[in-house]
Amino acid sequence: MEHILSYIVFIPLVGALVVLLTPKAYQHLYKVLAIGFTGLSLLLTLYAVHMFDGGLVPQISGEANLQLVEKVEWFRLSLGSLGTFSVDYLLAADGLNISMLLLASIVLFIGAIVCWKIKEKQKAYFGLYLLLSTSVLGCFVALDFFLFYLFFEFMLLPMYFLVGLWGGPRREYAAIKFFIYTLVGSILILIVMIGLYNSVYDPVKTAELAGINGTELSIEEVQALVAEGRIEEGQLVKSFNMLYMANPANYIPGSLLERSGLSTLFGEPIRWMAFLAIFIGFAIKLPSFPFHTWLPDAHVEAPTPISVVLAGVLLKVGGYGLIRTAFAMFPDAAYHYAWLIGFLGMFSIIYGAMNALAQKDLKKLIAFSSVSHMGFVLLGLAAMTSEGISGAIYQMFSHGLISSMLFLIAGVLYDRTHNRTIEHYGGLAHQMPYYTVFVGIAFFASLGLPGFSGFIAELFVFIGAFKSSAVIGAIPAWMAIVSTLGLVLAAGYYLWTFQKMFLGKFWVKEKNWLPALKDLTIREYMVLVPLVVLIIAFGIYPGLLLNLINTGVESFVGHLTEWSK
Amino acid sequence: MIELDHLIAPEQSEYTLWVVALLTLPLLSGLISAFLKQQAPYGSSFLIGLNLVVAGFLALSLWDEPVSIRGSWFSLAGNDFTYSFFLDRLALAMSVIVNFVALLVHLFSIEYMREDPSKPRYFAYLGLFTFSMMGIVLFHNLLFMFIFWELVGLSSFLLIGFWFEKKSASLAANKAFILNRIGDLGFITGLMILYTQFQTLDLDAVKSLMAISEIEDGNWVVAFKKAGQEVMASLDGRWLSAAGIALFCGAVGKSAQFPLQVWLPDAMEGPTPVSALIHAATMVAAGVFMLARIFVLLDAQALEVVAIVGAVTAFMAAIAALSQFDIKKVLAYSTISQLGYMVLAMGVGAFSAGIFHLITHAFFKAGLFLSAGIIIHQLHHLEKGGQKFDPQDMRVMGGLRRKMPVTFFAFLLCSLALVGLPGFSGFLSKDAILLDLAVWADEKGGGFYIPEVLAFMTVVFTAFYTFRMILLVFFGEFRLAGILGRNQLENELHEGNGWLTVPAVIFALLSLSIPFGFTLNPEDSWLMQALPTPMYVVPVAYAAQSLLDIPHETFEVLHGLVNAVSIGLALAGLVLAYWVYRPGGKLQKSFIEKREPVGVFGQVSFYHWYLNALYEKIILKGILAKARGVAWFDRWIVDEAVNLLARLQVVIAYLTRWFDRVFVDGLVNLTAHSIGKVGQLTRSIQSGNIQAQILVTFIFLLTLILLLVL
Amino acid sequence: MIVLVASMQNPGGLAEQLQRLKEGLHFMLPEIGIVITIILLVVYDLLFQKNKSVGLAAILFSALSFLLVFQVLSFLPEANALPLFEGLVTHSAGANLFKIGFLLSLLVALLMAVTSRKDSLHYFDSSEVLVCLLGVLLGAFLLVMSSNLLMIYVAVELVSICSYLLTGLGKGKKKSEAAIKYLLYGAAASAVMLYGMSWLYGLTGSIDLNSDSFKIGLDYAVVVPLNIAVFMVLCGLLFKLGSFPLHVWAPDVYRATPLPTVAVFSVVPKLAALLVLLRLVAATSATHFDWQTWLGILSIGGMVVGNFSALWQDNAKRMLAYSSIAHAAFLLAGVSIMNRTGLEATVFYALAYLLMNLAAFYLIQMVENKVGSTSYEQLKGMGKKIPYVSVLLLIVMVALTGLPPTVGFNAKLYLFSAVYDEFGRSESTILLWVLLVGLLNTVVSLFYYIKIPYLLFFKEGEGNVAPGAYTIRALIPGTLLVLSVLLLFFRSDWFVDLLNSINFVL
Amino acid sequence: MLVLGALMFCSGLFVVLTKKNTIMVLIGIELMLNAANLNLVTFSRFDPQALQGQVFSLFVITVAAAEAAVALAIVVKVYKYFKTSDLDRVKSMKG
Repeated sequence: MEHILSYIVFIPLVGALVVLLTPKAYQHLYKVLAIGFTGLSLLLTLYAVHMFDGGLVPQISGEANLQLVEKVEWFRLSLGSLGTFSVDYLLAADGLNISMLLLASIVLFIGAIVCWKIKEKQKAYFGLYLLLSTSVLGCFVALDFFLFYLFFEFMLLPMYFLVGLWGGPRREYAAIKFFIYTLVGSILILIVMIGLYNSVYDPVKTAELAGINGTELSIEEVQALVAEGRIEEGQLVKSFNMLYMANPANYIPGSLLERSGLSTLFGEPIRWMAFLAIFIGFAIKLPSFPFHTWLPDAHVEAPTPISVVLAGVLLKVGGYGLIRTAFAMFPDAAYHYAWLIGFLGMFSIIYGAMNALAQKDLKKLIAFSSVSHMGFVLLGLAAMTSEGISGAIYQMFSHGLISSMLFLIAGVLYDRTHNRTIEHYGGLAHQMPYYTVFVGIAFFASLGLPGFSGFIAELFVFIGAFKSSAVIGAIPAWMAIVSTLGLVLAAGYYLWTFQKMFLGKFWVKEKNWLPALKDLTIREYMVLVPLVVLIIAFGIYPGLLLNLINTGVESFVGHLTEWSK
Repeated sequence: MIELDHLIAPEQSEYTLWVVALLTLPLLSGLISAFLKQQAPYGSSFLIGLNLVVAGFLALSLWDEPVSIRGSWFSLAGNDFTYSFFLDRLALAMSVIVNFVALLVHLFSIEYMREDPSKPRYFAYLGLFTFSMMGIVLFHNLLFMFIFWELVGLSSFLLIGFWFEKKSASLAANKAFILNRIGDLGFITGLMILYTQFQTLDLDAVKSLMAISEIEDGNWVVAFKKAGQEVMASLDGRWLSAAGIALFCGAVGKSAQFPLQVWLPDAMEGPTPVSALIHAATMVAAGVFMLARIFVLLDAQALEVVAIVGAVTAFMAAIAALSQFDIKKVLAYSTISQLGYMVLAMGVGAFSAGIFHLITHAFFKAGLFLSAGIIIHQLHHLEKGGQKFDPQDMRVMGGLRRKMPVTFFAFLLCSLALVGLPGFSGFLSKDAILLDLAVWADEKGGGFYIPEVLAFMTVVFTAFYTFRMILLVFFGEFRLAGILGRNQLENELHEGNGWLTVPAVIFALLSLSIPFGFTLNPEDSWLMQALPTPMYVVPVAYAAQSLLDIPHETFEVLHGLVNAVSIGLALAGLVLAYWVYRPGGKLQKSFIEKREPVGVFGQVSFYHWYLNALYEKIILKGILAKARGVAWFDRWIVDEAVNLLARLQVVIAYLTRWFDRVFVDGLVNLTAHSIGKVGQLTRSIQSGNIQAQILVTFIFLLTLILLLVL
Repeated sequence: MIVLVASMQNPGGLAEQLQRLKEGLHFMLPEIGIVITIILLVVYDLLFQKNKSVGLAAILFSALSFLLVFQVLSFLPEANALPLFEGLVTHSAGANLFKIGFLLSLLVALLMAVTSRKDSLHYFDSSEVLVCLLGVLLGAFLLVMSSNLLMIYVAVELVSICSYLLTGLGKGKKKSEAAIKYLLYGAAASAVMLYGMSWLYGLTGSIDLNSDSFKIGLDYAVVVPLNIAVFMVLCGLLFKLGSFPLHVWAPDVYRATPLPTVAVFSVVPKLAALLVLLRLVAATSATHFDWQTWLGILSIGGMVVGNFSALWQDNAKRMLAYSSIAHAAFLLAGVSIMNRTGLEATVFYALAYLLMNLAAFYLIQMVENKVGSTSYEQLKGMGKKIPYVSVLLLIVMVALTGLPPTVGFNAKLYLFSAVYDEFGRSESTILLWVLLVGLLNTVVSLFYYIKIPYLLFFKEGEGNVAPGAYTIRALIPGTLLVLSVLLLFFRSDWFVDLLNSINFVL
Repeated sequence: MLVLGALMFCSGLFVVLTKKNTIMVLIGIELMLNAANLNLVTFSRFDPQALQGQVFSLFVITVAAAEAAVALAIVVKVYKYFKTSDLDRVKSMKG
């Protein structure tokens, strides 16, 4: 099983091919195939998580203690004066991405189950869905920037079509908007990527190429040699390796993005601008105010399973990207802009909540609540404390589960009445008691009630954010305190929605909905119950997740504090 | 140097299983009632009874040597997040009381909810509530207290909104939850501060670390060892007070203190036994309990805030209780005001007095609610033939003592305890509070007499509204008959059965002072002695003066005076009430006819100082309006800005195209004009004209040359 | 002619000159091959009267494929450049690489012509179109080899004249109009170029770019006239490159001519001109002439004009015309880097562009065969009717936009990396602007590239499709092209290594 | 001589730009070419290696002839369709 990560990532791709090759006559099999293949990669993921040793302390700025590593040189180009640069096929897991991998597999599997509702153009749909799965999973385990970028970009097209072809009335607008937005983001990331691999070299391969190693040179020695300029640029092997990029010692002296580099642009250090660019790139995906406007449209228009995947996993790519690239590679700039990021986080929390408070469409409300909850991620990251970072990761994970559940329940109602307007319902509890129970669970979980995973996450984000000013001084304490307002607002919009739709006298706008308003079907239980179990499990025993990420987070914070000065 | 890891080292005890049982039995009772369907009441009541036994056993066996149990929940970034139980007398007493009240309420509910189809849900909620309440009581770790704190909020939300088809009920539930949430923000902030400073939320550890922390030139510094190496945590000293006040905010929400008390009256939408259990005896007391837990961490400033808030609440609520029609509303306001007393007690440092009052209040207020419940229940039975009336409105009652003697007896005893007449439990506890308050005020002097004044005025009002209630409910003639025009109605009314009366009577008996010691001096009550006031551990520079440091004589001196004044005031209240509301008195009549009290005072009182109006009409509306504004902003500004960019691009595209085609011609025509003086082609040079294109190209290139070369 | 020049150049004994010529000729085999093919075609055309098309096609394809194979076989990356015919032309590996590209594109174009319903007659009923196409090819061949002003001029003219004819041939107002405009524009441009050349000659006293006297002359030349002269020469090349600001002819011509020809136009002369431009730049880089700024500005202008004009098109063909302007601008950006890295990045981009563009035109042709037109109106909703081709088209559009996993991404990546690298070295702002505008334009270009899949898949169209499925024969080339576009993303190192091994002599 | 060449070039350009008649435009282009030729020939006087310029000019003349031939052919074609050789009237395509 040494290729387990590859299996996890590419099994859905195989599934996509199988679906494409299965003739239309058997199209009832497509959903089975989709479920089967995503389920398979979920099983493998579980196995991988089982094999993953949370005790090992990974080195954020190097390959030490990576787990489940698969490293093959993909190709190596020598571009004249650019020197050689090598692209690796590098998949690996450490404390920062294992949780995201787990989340992605779970949500994708559940999403696949929900796909049973799709009736038209099934072949294309399931093909694209599996394609999407591969790219998403790949995003989380690829530690080579080139590979990461490949997966990252490749998410766009399937998403574009899934929203644009199977979506709601304004689907095309939403799809284009999503596409353009994300493309802008990824262009910004591309700029920085170019800058990075032009400034970073791979000490190991450099040692090989420069032929210094009749005796095997240690990384440090090579770095020393380069620092003294005893290896000329032509002999350097530029690297796309995200881990090397995170290590300031691997930056070529005098290169634009060199850590001590004084090279400035329009008066600002280029490193800082690079950080801003990559930050915006991922903040769009996250999304954070003011780059969030694609989210409500995309969510509202997307079909239920796609909303689930979008909210459950795709947003997390943004957060993960921030951790893995922006923060890990530019700790100093991150520290310099921590205030801004924290403020954006705080603002998103409240801004999203305020928006949610005013929404009439259930899905829009959930979408804006996502904006609010992703704000917690930003806040936690900006804190740059272990509590904050853990909180951020935990928040991504739990929001992945909770928002999936929220969109599922929104979908349940929509399937029955094709209407999501909150005002059009009342007292549904009489008609659909069990549905009401699940909605209640989802709402309370999402507003951060203890016992559900969301609480742990938000608590740590707060604690971390507050602590930040005392230990590292990234963001002021008041940000944490102000952000707590988000909790009240969340309680507000959820409870009022709950009260409007489910409590009081039973009443719906259109009489002809009445027959449709049956309680949950067995299928819906099948997807909802596991989610509830997970949400509660991670709520009452955080160790499940923390034991995986603790060491990673710790060394990540160590990395930040070491280099942010 | 103190080692954090030792402070939070795991501890075991042979009682662990018992504690776990104590915690989980109620949850179990909740769960099973979901399956027992119609048998739910008996099953869950039985389990609660069992739990009471457990609590009793633990109390007996651990009363003198408290046990603490601790283990690691999970660890994050090298910090262990522990769970820990601490069964000291406070916890034990509370757990006994909670289970006791819970049991009686269960029994009461068996009858009270007999007709309700969704009984199982009801008992499930009750079980959930008892479980979370026990969590607050047993856990000795701020994080866990907060968790169960919120769970209590949830169960209260569920129980208030139990009859969810009533819009008012569901709204009241929301209100309760959200206002509690606001309080909890404070709680969380408190957690943040303490965690940041001490890196643990285990109360024992926090206390011992607080004990060794010092104030160095305005900074709150603590040095301890963690995992071997020294940690030197330092925060601005103001955070120390802030921590106390922040945590207190939690109590403000939960125990309905000013300014968040408005949810409690609405919470009366819930079934009456629930009001008895949650909104009188236990949950609302949780705030006070929590204050007791963190008592030693509060510094002078925090304590002052606590005291003032308590006094203000007590006074405001008492005023509000004066003019209500709804019997439950009266009780609710009186609850708020009594809670105000307890908080005030904590504020002035009268730890044991506060707890004492908490306990006595739990009994007599529960008794009052249950008796009121009986009345409501019985009156409810009179509703027939579409003759709707509000069985909680005192204006339909009157003269009930003839038909419901037992209830009357119970109600009377509890009321006397509430008023605080000698011989009743309420007297002892309230007296203790007032005494300490007086001493505190004397020590501090100046503006700190105001709380004292408020507290003593509250005594009058308490007596007044209590007797008003009694007179309106039990004396005079049965007004409902007149209203409905059914003269024989009174004969249809009869006493509630044993399920209902027995619990009420038990509470009534418990509100006599005998159970707490046959004395007029609270000092001698065994409970007071059992729960002595602890010393503050906050750094001396910030600590308040503890009452224990005040020579005992001071108390002796003031005691007689305070006694006399309070009794006198209480009696004054009674007399006043009788004078106004005596049967057949015309003030009573005029009052009863009125739809709502007149006069500024009446209005202010009836509308509870217009707090609701302030919150709902102004603040809430404001927020919602702002939300709509934000949404508009998002839709039309932020989003449009993006679309604008997209459009802008189209515009640029248009411009380039224009440049490519139109501008060419423009330029061409221009040049054509100039050249045209020589040549004769001014007429016709149009788009697609190759010469024009060549020309423009060349002009462009020449300009480039000029720009770049020269 | 060669004799003449040779004899002019050194009054040595005639014998060894002829000897040298013989050696030279042996390197000119491909060109000679083309000429022979032309003759064959004409002769065949004259001999046979009716249904010649088969024969013509046969001759042509056999000849072309033969040449292709020959080229590939005789392709030695490491081969040093050797000047032939007294430095009139230079035989170099780089040139050969491009020649292979040209042959490839001509083949594809003719395949298009074969499969195309409308145009196959027009192409194969008589030899003239084919001859012209071969003329263009020959011109391009010579152009990429030419290292001498005279040769450049002649080759450019050869390409141009054949292009004029290709545009003009066949019936139709549009054709003739486009042709005359193209011609006048081109003639003027080349006249200017020639004038510039004459001045260059005057200033340096040599027309051989590689000769020492040329270099020395440059150093002593007076700045301003020299710059003007160079710039005038540049004009001619820009015209062939179809690049801003000498691009105005492109859209009309593209619209007037059938797709296969457009495919040739949009690739062959462009790349030939590109190589010559690279050569010119290399030759005159030593002077005060600030290539970087000029090319930078031109490329920025080209990107903006090309992309934004493309947004407005309602016809796939014209859209591709404008996009080709934009791509030319990207190439210029590459040229403006002016170092080995830039050169390789540029060549990589050029060949990637060649692949993508051919694929695009081929697929558009296939769509046109089914739909009858390339207007957006007609494309609507074809995704369902012709799914396979539509998907291929989608991939190509993604490639043209420059997103992974297609060679378009690598091309852009390397190009921008090179620009970035040079910027890091020289800190010259113009490069930064090129970089930023380039990246921005990637976003812009998405708008019109994605429009085609958008129409294909999202829109419901009433356009009806010609009956009958595609023949495998028609599908294979398109598939192969698309596959290569994908493959070169995953193994772009093969390609780059090839480029590395080549020693470009400019 | 050079000045004359420059003058010829400019006048050629002017003709190209101003005359409406296609033929005239072509003549203008001829003028420009010849200007170049003039330059070439002139310069070749200072040419260390003899006569490159003159050869060049010979080629130019040849090419120009070819070009002219093609051009005239196309002009005829245009005339067939548009019944005019006036460039301003030759426009069926917009934009």
